[in-house]
Amino acid sequence: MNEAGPKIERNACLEVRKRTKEMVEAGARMIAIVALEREDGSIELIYSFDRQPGIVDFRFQILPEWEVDSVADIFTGALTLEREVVDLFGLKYKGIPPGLFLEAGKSPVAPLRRRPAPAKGGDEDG
Amino acid sequence: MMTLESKMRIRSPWIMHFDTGSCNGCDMEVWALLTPRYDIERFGAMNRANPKQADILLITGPVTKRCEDRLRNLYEQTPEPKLVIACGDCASTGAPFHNCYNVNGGVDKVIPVDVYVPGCACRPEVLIDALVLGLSKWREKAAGADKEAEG
Amino acid sequence: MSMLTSSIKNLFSRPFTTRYPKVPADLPPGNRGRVLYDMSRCIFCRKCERSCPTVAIITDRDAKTQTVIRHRCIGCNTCVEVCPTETITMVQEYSRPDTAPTVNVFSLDLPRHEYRIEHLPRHDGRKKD
Amino acid sequence: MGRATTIPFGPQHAAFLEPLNVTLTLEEEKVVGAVLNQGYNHRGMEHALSLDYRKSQYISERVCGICSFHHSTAYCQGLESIYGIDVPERGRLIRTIMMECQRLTSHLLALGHIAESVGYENLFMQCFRERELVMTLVNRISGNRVHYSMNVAGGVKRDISPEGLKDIQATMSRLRPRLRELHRVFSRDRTLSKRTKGIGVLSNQAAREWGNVGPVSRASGIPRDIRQDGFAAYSMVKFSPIVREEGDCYARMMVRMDECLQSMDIIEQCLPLIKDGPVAIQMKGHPKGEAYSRVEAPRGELVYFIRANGKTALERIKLRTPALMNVASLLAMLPGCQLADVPTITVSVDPCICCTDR
Repeated sequence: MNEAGPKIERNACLEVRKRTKEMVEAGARMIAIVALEREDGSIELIYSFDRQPGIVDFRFQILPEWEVDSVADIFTGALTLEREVVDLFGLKYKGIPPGLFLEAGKSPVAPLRRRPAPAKGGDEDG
Repeated sequence: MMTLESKMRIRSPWIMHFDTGSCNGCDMEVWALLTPRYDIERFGAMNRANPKQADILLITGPVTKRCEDRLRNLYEQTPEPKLVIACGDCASTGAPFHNCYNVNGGVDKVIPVDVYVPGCACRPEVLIDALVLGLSKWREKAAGADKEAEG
Repeated sequence: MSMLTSSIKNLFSRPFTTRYPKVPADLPPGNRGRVLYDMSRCIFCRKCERSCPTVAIITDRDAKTQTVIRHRCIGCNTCVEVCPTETITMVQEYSRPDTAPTVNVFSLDLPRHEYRIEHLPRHDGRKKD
Repeated sequence: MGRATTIPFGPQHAAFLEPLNVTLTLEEEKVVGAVLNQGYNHRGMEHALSLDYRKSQYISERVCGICSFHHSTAYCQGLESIYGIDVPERGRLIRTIMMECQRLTSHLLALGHIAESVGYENLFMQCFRERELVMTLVNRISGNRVHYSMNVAGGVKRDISPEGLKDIQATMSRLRPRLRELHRVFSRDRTLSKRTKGIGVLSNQAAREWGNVGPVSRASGIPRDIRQDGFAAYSMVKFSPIVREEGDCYARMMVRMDECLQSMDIIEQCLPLIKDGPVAIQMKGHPKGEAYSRVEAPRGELVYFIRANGKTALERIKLRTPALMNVASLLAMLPGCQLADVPTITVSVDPCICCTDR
C-alpha cells in the first residue's frame, strides 16, 4: 500500500502505451483499468494484468483534464474498460467516445467523481 | 356486463416480460414460472415477446434512466385493458438499489402499476399469487371498459 | 433424434409441475420468508434499523412502534442476528402481493407477532418530459 | 453486392432475457458490421457498494442474480485479504459447495437458453426441469432460492447440518443420471450440432486479444481457470479445466455441459472433506488497505478491487465482471454470420447484462 501514491506526471499519459505493450508481449492479459479519485482531486489509474501466477499492475496519477492515450489497438478488450472510465470519471481518452453506460441528459455526469457530488438515486421516498 | 371477448381474454392472459435493470434474480424466477415446475400455461398464460400481443406486463428492475423511455414505449404499445405487475422489491420500491445514482426507484415512477410483488428475489409462488390477484383486478377493469364502450 | 427417447420417457413419467394454488407451497424449514416482531421484548435500541441494508425498518421510539416495509425487505436475516433481545424472528411464510407497497406496523398494544397493515402511497407514473 | 441495411436487435427481444441492443449492418442476409449498445442495466452499483462495507455483502449479491454467491464471495474475500485472515476450513468448503451449486444453475440456464434460441423448446424445458432440482436444494440449504445471503466477511453465517449434507449427496446422485442424459442429447443431437457447429467462430488469437474469460475463452483453447489458483477450497479438490479448440457455438455449449458434470464431481469431493469446526471468524476494526480478489464465476473470472481507508465507506470498489469482456467480443464473432444465427451466437456467450452494466 503506497500512502502517497505515484507522482502526478504529464508524460504518464503517453507512457501507458509503451508499458501496456511490454505487458501484452510478455503474454499478460489485461483484466481491469481501475480509476479512483484521490483526496487532492487528481485521478489515479491502475492498469492490472493477469501474468501468471498473479496480478501485476502499473499505476500512475494524472489530472482529470489531461488526455490519456488509448491502448485499444494493442489490446482490443481494453476498449470497453476505457469507455467505462470515460463514462464514470469523465476522463478524456484519445478517440474513445462516451455513452457506454450513461444516458446523456438523464444520468448524472461523471458519477464516481467527488466533485461534482454524485446525485442520489431516484429513491425520493427515503 | 362483460363482453365475450373480455371473458375470453381473461381465460388466456398473455404476458410480456421486460427487464429494466434488475439483478436477473426475478427474471430467473419469471422464467421458472414458464418452465415445467411452476408451468404458468396451466392458467392459459403464455410468454410473448411482443407488446402488441401481450395483456400483462411483468416488469422487473428499478427502471434505469436508459430504460425509462423504452418501458414507456412498451407500455403505450400494449392494448387496453392492460395489467402491469411490478416483480420484486426493486420494481416495487427500488429498495436494494436505493443508493444507486442511475435508477428511477420503482416501476411506478414511470408507468402506473397494478400489482406489487414483494420478495428479493420474488418466489414463483408469489408471482402466481400476483397473477391471480391481478386477474381479479383485471376483471373489474375489463367490465368497466366494456360498460364505457356500450354507454 | 437423440431427444426422442427422452421425450418418450417424459411422456410416461409423473408430472413435475406443482399444483401450487390448489396445494400449499412446499417451503423448506428455514426458508427466509419475512420477519416478525415480538414487541413485548423490544427495547428500541435501533440496532435493526441501522443494520438493515435496504432501510426497510423504521423504529419510532416515541410511538413505540417498529415499522417494516415489506416491499423493501430482502430477507437477509441481518436484523435477526443483531437483535440483542431476540425480538425478531424469521418465519417460513413469504409476504403476499398487494396493490400498493405494504407496510407492517408492530406496536406494543398488539399481541405478539400481530401487526397493523398500512400502505405506502402509489405513484401513477410520469408523463413524457 | 447488395445494399447495406441497418437493423436494431433488441433491447426487448425474444432471444434475450435482458435488454441488450445490437445494431446490425446487413448485406442481404449477411451481417457485415455490428455495434453493441449496452448500458440499459447500468444502475451504479460501484457507488452503492462503496457506501458501507458492512452492508455491501448483501448489496453485492444484487449485482447479479445468476452468480450472486460468486459476487459476495469475491467481495468478502477482498475484505478478508485486507484484514489478513484465513477463513476456517469448513467455511471455505461450504462456500465452494454453494458456488458449484450456483454454477450448475447458471450453466443449465445458459444451456436451456441456447437450446431455445435454436428452436429446441423441448430441450429448453428439460434443462430448466433439472435446474429446478438444484434450485430447491439451495433453497433448503440457504433458505432462499436466488440470493442466498450466506456470506459474511470472515466466513459464512449459515452452517449446513448433517442432514443438509446428506440432502446434497442425495440430490447429486439424483441429478447425475439426468445430466448424463442431457449430455447425451447435447453431444449427439444432429439438429443441435447442425445449428451450432462452425457458427460464430472465435479464434484463439482473437480470444486472447479481446481478453475473453471463462467458458468462452476455454472453448477457444485457452486453458485458464481461476479455480486453479485455489481460492476458497479449490486447492483441496482435484479437477482440470475443460478446454476445447473449435471456438464455435457448439464448443461453448459443450464446455458448459462438461462443466456441469465437473461441478457435481467437485461437490461430491467436497462433501467427505467437511469436518466439524467453526464456519466464520469475527473481524475487528474497520478495514484499511487494498486488495484484489478473484473468483471464477460461471461466466469467467470476476475481479473485485477494493481500497479501504479505515472508515465505514470504502474509498473505491471496482468490479470487473466476466460478461463485460465476453459481451464485447461479440463484435469479433458477429461479422460474417447469417442474420438467423445472430440469436444463437449472442446467447452462446451467455450475456449477463446485469453483470456487464452493473
